[in-house]
Amino acid sequence: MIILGILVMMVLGILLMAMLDVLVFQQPFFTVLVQLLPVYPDTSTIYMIIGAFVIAAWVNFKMTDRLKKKYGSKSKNQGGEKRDTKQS
Amino acid sequence: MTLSKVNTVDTFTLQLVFLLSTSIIFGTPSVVPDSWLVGIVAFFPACLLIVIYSTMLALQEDRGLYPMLEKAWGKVIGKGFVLIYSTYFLYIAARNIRDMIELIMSTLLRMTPVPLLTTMFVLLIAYTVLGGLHAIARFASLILWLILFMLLTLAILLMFSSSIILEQMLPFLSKGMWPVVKSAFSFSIWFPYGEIIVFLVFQPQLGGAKGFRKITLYAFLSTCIILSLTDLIQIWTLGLEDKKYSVFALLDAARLINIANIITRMDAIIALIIIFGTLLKCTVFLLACTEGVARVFNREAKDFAFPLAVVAGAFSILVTRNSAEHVTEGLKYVIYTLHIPLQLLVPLLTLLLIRIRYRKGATT
Amino acid sequence: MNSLRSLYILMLCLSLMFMGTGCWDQVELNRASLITGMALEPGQNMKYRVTFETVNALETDPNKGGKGGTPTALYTKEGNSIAEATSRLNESLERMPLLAHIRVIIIDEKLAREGINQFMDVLQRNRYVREDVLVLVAKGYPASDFLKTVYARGQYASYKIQTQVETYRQVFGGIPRSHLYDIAQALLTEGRVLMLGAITISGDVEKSESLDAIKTVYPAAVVRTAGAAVFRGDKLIGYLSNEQTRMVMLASDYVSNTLFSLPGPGGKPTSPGAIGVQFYHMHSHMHVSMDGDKPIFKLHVEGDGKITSIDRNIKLTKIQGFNTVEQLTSDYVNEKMQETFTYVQKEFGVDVFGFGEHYYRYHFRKYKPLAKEWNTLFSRADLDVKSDFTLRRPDLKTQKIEKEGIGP
Amino acid sequence: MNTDNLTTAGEELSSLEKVKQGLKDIFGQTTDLAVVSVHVGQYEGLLCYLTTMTSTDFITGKIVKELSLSEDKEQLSKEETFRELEDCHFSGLKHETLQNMEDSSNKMVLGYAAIFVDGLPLVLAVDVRSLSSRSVEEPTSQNVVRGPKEGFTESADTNMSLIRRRFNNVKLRFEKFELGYMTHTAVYIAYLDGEVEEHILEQVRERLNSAYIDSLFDSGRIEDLLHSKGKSMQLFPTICNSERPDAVCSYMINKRIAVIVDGSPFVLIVPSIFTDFFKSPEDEYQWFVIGSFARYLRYFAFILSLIVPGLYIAVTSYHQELIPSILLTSIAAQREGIPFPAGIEILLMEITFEILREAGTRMPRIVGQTISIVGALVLGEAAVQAGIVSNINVIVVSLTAISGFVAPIYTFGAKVRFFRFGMIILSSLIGLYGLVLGCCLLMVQLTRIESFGVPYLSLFSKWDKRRVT
Repeated sequence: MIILGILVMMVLGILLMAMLDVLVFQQPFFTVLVQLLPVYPDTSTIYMIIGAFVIAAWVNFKMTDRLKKKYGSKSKNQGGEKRDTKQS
Repeated sequence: MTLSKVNTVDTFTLQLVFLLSTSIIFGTPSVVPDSWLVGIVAFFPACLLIVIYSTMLALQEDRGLYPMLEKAWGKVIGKGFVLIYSTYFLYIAARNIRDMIELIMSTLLRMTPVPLLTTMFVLLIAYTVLGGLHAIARFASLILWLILFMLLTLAILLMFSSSIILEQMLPFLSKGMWPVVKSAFSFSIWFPYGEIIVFLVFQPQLGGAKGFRKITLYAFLSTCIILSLTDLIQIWTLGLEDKKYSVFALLDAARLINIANIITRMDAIIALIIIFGTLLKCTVFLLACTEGVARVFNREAKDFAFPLAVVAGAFSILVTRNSAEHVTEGLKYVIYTLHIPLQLLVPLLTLLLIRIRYRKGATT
Repeated sequence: MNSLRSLYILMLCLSLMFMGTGCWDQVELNRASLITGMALEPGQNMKYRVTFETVNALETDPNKGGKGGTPTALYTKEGNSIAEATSRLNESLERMPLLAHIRVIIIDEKLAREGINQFMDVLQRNRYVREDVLVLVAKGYPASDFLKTVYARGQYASYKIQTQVETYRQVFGGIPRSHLYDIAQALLTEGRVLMLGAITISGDVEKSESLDAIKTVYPAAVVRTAGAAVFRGDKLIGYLSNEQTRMVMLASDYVSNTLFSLPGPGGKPTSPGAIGVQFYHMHSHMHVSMDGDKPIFKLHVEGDGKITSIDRNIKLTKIQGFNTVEQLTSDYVNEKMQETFTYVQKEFGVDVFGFGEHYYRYHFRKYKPLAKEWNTLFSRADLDVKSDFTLRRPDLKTQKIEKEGIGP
Repeated sequence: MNTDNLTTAGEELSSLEKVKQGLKDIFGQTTDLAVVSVHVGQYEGLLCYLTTMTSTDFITGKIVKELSLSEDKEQLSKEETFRELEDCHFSGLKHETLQNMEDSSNKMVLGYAAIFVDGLPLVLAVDVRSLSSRSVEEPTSQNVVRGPKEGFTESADTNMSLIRRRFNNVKLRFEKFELGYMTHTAVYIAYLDGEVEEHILEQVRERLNSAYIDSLFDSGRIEDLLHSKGKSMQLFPTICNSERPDAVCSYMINKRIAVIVDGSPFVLIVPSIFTDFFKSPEDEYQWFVIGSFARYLRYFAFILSLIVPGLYIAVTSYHQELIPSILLTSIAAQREGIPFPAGIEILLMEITFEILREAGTRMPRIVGQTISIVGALVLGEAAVQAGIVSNINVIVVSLTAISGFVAPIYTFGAKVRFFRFGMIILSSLIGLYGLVLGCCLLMVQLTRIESFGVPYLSLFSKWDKRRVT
């Protein structure tokens, strides 16, 4: 759901900016939209947007918890008698 | 985490720093010679905004802006409006980041790639957003001391380096009162004061309608005083005519400080203080945006913090190609297409709708 | 978790490596050289010829004790704009130029006559050039010669010129405020005329290029302040001497302490029995009014000072003594002010005193219609100077030490 | 006989042989286990205790004398002698009656002497614990010029007596907890009833009870346990520790709880906010103006030690236009022959300083002086002469190093030094902008942390009752 949220916000944001650019530059909607998309000189924005989606996916699928389970470190205060291993 | 009230003094500082931070960089747009009057004149229509917002709150037992939209416009349109408001907040946050980056690139750094600066700043904002409103309010009180201290030292040092000449403000109202009032109504009411609508989103935590009215009034009053004082300092040092030509007026005023060639070159410190201010302002906007998106996609607001912040960073690079477009867009078009409808018309309509819809039935 | 921890350590090392190279904006001090002075002249085959004074840091530090070389090195570049000349500097300079510490910009007379506003923009727009950089006009000598003068104790030329101008303005007030910021201010405000400080050289420049010039008691070439350069719009039209500049500065209230030496009773300035009066706090107020189409300027000068020297015997123990000296000073100042006023009216016909600016600020509506032909109005106006000075104390001696009669 | 003995060791303790055998099984061959046969009334009995937990004259003086007294009483049954022994003879000491062997051995480990009577299933455990501990000396890490010279010692009892002596007040409460299932160390919390916020007390009790660690030798270990759960990496310490009883008492007066761990002279103060780390008790004993001046000096030193190296790098290699010209020319003159960029140079000096400091603390006291001489003279001067490092760099590094030590609480100082490296790296990457981002991060972190619901750094907001973190 988070990825969907981010996608919707992305599209809405770009639409808003395109609308404003139409007003400012008085050009038709499509030429403005093409200039607005992260083409040169703002190519770096593509990486940022991809980064945003990666983080969104990371949070969406709770990767950190999965990673913790996979290589969860043997925390020092385990061990000893077989008490109920309630993690503090 | 129980939703407890942020105490009143913290809310006041939060709103004050929120209003002050970006408007300090540019000051009121110097379309009119006596720009310091514009700030004062803009105060009175701004109170009208407070009245609208507080009546909206009073009607709905202090629930936030988003539930009110849904209640007034029904489920689907309400959600649409929530999304529109979230994009509006995201857009303004992107513009603020762009302002700050422009300032940094023209005072501190030169060749460093802008995306790197924006990403670092944006990650910091996301980290602050995770902290929740209480932490941001306390952070605001910390920054308020910094900003006030900076303004005070600026004024005193300018006086000592004898570059404050009171005569320079003098052809007072040379073009008469009307341009001042017109510019107050067309620019200043929306730019610093209108953005207070963001605080409607966190109302349950910020002390309901009565609290909102009282605190925001004090915040508006002190912002108006501080802003007009800063404008006055700029006019006294740079002169009425010269102020039009400087992109960052406060910065140029700070460059004139020169006491015996030792205490000089203070302009970089002004730039640093403005980073703190912008950080806070963008955090509040992003908090409101994450709240809205979380409400629509019913997920935890905290999950949206980092992705949305990076999206805001990407937008801040895309939003304008050069500073001329940035300024014209900001002054003319954004006000008619975004500020006026979303800060005035939509709240008014929601108010009317709630009053009609719930006049007959019991106020649910 | 420990895999994550090793990730953190890896990232830390990465950033450390990054740090080593230093990133985009990093300019190491030993790979950069400070530019402390600029001299602008009309170029032979290009529009401008710019001479840069770069500092060799080791030499300027007296206790560091450099190898005795000259503290500065001059590089001359030609370009169709100042910005182009600056960027071409690296054709001969091996280090990165740092413009942030420029102290003095000297403009050649010929360039000043053509108008300075065409090339000033890069200096006002560039964030490195501070607003309080001195802009001076070179009188009588090409601008680059001023940077060739050499001084003892590792002082470089522009540092010396800046301190000299600052102290001269504080002590005598004979040079106007001529910072970069004042140029923008003067060109924009109504009724104000641009006046820049003028400097000239006494002595022979060729001999003073090497360090041995400072081995002699009398330095080969010394930069001297030469009053003010008056501009109409942004074009140079003439010069004012030091005394005249002082009077103009006094009228526009920029002078706070100065010294007047009143000539003796013989009437001629060289007649014996002169009186020296030192002022510490001087203020002047203007009042401009229009009588028909002829402006009337009222100038009220006040001063608070002390008597430094009397070459003829006036009894300063009596009140009468002080009154006569005060009366003498105010007559002298009124007369000098009137003299300078008529000289400026005749010679330049341009409102150098700032009456126009005063009228613009305080009576904008009345000033607006006259704005265009203010200068012609100025040259027809007449000035009424009133000055009252209070002299407090005669320093250590009551009167001139002369033998009055026989015995104590 | 041995086998069933093992199984029934817990319940029936009639014959002394079985008891001896049982003890042998539990304690093995530890040399400090003393099993003495003794006369209880007219009956045979066994006195068992751990010699290391008590002093011999305590045993001979108290226990043996009492037992010999009970011998010349007239003929009584086993139970009466046992009751009489318990009521009148050992009434002065803390004692308990136990049934089985396991409890008694647990008690013996805690410093009790167990008295078995032949044929009687009851065991009398008497508290004979008296450990020799360090006498009360002057605190080493937090010393003041004007103020009491007493410092806490390792044994929790003396620490508690130091606190009780200062609080002749009925409201002072001590609560005992046991932590660490291997070491069973005693942890006491001390607070003034009525003064302390109830919800903070609840949190502390809940945290201590649910603490799950195997061993506890110093109060530092439980500091991160007492932190609020689930908070990500906390950059700033939220629990203050102190070695001075007067400091702890002044904290306890304004609504704090002291946590005393047996075996560590550092008492923890919970909850503590940012300003506590800059309070040294000396401030109250002097004229308040001097006291507050010293405190503001510490704040300034804290900021100085964080910002100055980063600022030096940013100003000399990124924004030369920020410092006056004369200063810049003199710095440029000194840095003329230096091979490294400013960032690496500062880092180099910082690391050498850290090595020196570490060597200074680890080095035995007598050799310690040589470290400072070697450090300052040889490394500093030689490096400058050799032209590896510039003079102003040595000044900057030593200034920040010294101002790093001004914080009265050592652990706080250690963390600040950690942030300084972060600032150096940030400012050598992107100049002043990086430095400001670093400061923003620290300020955000400062305002975010809440120790036990108390906002860590707040200029206006009071303690928030309802927040639970």
